[in-house]
Amino acid sequence: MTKEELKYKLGEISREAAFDETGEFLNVIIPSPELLPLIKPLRLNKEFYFDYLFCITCVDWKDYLSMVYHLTSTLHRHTCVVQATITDVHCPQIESVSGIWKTAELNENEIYDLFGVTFLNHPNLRRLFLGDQWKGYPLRKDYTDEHMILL
Amino acid sequence: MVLITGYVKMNGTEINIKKTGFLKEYFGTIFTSLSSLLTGMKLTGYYFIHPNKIITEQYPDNRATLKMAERFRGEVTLPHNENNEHRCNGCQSCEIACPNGSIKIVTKHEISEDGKKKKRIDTWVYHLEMCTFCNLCIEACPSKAIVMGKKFEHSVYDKSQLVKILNKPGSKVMKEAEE
Amino acid sequence: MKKGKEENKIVFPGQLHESPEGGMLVTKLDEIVNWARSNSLWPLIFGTSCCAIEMMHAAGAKYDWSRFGFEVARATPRQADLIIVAGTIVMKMAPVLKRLYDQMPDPKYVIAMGACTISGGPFFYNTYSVVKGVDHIIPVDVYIPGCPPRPEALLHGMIALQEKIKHQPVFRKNKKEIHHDERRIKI
Amino acid sequence: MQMTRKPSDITTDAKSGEVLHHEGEFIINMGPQHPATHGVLHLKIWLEGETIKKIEPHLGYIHRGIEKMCERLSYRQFIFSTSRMDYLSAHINNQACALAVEKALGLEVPPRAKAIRIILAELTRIASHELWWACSGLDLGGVTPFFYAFREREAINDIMEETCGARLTQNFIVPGGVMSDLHHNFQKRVKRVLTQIKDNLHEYDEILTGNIIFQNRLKEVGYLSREDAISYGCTGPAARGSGLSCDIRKLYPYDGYEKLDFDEIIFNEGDCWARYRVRMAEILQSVHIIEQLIDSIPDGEFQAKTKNVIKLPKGQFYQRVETARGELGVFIVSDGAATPYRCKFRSPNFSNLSAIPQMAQGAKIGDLVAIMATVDLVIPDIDR
Repeated sequence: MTKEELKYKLGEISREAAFDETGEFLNVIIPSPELLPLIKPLRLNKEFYFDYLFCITCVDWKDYLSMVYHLTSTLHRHTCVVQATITDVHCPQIESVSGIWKTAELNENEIYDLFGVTFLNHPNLRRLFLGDQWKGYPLRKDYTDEHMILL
Repeated sequence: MVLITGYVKMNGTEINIKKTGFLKEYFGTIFTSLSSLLTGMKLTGYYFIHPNKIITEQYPDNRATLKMAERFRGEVTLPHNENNEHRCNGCQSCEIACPNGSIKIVTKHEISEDGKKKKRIDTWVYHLEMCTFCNLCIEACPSKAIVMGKKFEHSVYDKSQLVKILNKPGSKVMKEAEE
Repeated sequence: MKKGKEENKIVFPGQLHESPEGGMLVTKLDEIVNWARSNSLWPLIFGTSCCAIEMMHAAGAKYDWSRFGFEVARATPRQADLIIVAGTIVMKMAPVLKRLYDQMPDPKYVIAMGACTISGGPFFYNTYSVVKGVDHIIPVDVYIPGCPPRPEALLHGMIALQEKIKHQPVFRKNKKEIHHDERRIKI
Repeated sequence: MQMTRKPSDITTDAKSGEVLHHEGEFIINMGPQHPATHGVLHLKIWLEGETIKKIEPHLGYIHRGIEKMCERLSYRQFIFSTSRMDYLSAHINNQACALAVEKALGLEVPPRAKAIRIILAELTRIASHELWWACSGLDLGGVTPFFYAFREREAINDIMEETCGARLTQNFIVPGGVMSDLHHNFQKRVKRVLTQIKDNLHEYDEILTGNIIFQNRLKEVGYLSREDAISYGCTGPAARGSGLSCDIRKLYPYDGYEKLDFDEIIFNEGDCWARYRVRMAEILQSVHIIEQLIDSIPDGEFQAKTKNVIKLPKGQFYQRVETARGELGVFIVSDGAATPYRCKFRSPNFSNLSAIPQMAQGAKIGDLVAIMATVDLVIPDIDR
């Protein structure tokens, strides 16, 4: 499916979706509660069939966080990027997608560890890298640490 | 796809025993595994009786003949000529280019004969213990003052010996390298 | 033995008094023990990252560290007397390394291999989880800089460690170690 | 490995009341210092007798915060730090970063630089697979393969040293090309190494591949279906052994791979033996790729002209390459400054690791070593 077709079809599913076509892929920007209603048809619908989640990450934009999901289809070979905006920086929460793609389970643990985003309905949410004693979320922009010597 | 590596030949020895009986299968397995093991050991034996194929390098004994490659990155050096002059004019490009801060250049101001104030290096500190030999400082140097040395035997008993001052005492900058 | 006391003591004729390096027999015994120790260093493999690959190269066919008696690389601290720390040590790994070091039988030696181990190296600045040098956790005998060091450089460091072991006191009463820091390594 | 066995019937968590384990169940901690994990991986394994019930990976024993570090490094500098992630394919990691920067800048790389990059990348891939072969033999109890594979690795490392200046972490790639031109000996030595590899590959088969004991330890062990491979996001030889076509060099070609003739190796069995055969065949494909290029490296510049301080335009850029272990993605979020705003490395090993619990489900504890050997993990790449 080309970018335009994807954009048209996705606009039908989610009314609140905004689109950004400047980059290589089609970017779909949605608020965080809209994530599951949008992403479930993307996986299950035969015409989209985004079965391959190849990159999940989070970006800290200081006044909001955005979760970035890179999706592709092994059947149709089209790609799209879903960006879910989380406005609550102090207690960020979003639905887990680990029920849809199994790769999300460890990746969401990583994001919970480094950004502090809580994933609802995640089977085993734990701090993957740093351990439970660690204070703060290092990849946030406002993170400070006495061990971190800046060059 | 299978044809391109040589294991087609080996596939012939794969276990292919029909259910003919327990004993036959039992001893057949032992036989095939032993034979495939011996195939490997034959090769080891081949190298055992061909000592000219040994590639082992006699390291501490061959130090006189051991030459590093031309581009080998051993350590950052600041070459001086016979008049105790180097080419570094203290522009600090290498310090900015270094990704992990292993170069620190302390500069001072010197007044030359014609009364002008000029920036000169005071100490050229090189942290060998942090250097990753990424070559970015050498690429960044506009006056080609620093080069990669070939020495790689840097082992020390004390960490503080790894912090090096590269400019020799009393050294000056070369005339043609100024500014 | 304090030097000042010895000077004030009255020396009776016929009394044995120890030479500063220990007696003849003890010195020779020292040499034998140190010769045996230095030529059978069994390393504990502690490779966490890139330096471990160069360590494997040193064990491989071309460099072959078994020429020096290092080849019995062990994965358990109980059977090792040398730990080659090859790779970055992070905060989460530091207690594990300390524990492994404590489990090793005496005498034990430590080689810090590579920039990350010596000082944090490329991860000294701007990172939050890296230990800035393994000598914050365990005492280090030989430092081998490089990122990663060549296998020859590792061999050089290990020969330097052998050199150090050959000069350490075992039975000698004089426990003052020779200052290796001032000595240049020569092989 | 430490072994713990609880005498009581069912042990529950004091706080949540959750069942931790039953009687007859072992919990074994494999790692963080275990010779078969190739680094510092900690796997918590629930066992019933010898059968694996559940595996939980505990990571972070080499988490160095490279992503945070990259936020303060310039685009020229941040390339070097990625060689420390997957150090066995350091050159390909550098290539990914440089390609991401070039894609954002719209920079055209000279054809000579492209050819040099591909040759070095394929040499890296061969060297990486050699090391994998050596270590998988070592893990499964054979020490001899180690010495044979390191012979060829040394030959490749010597080429790397002569041209790039370093053996393992080369840092030879800069945005817009490569750091310096090829060494005059390069072509001669590469050809010699290629013939050496082709001549010696039969030795590999004689020692390890043809060994029935080794084959039996890999066959029908660690099955991963194609659907699971997709769902777990597996890439590289681990996924191609399950019949998933995922070679980035074929699907999204970069640096001129589209002009080259090579096959994507796919096996459908999905077991350890399939993954083993994928890698062995990939060595020959890499040899084939280098053979096509080595005599026809185009003349010209080896580096495109770039500004001293590289600033990327605002936006998000994703570049993927095929490393020796699978798809490496470099995701750069730029706000127009000289340093990345956020830098994410999608590492192949992280996804491949997440599939290990699935592969090892119901297998014996001894088979876990075979599974980990054929998935070929590099732990610093997982933790970054």
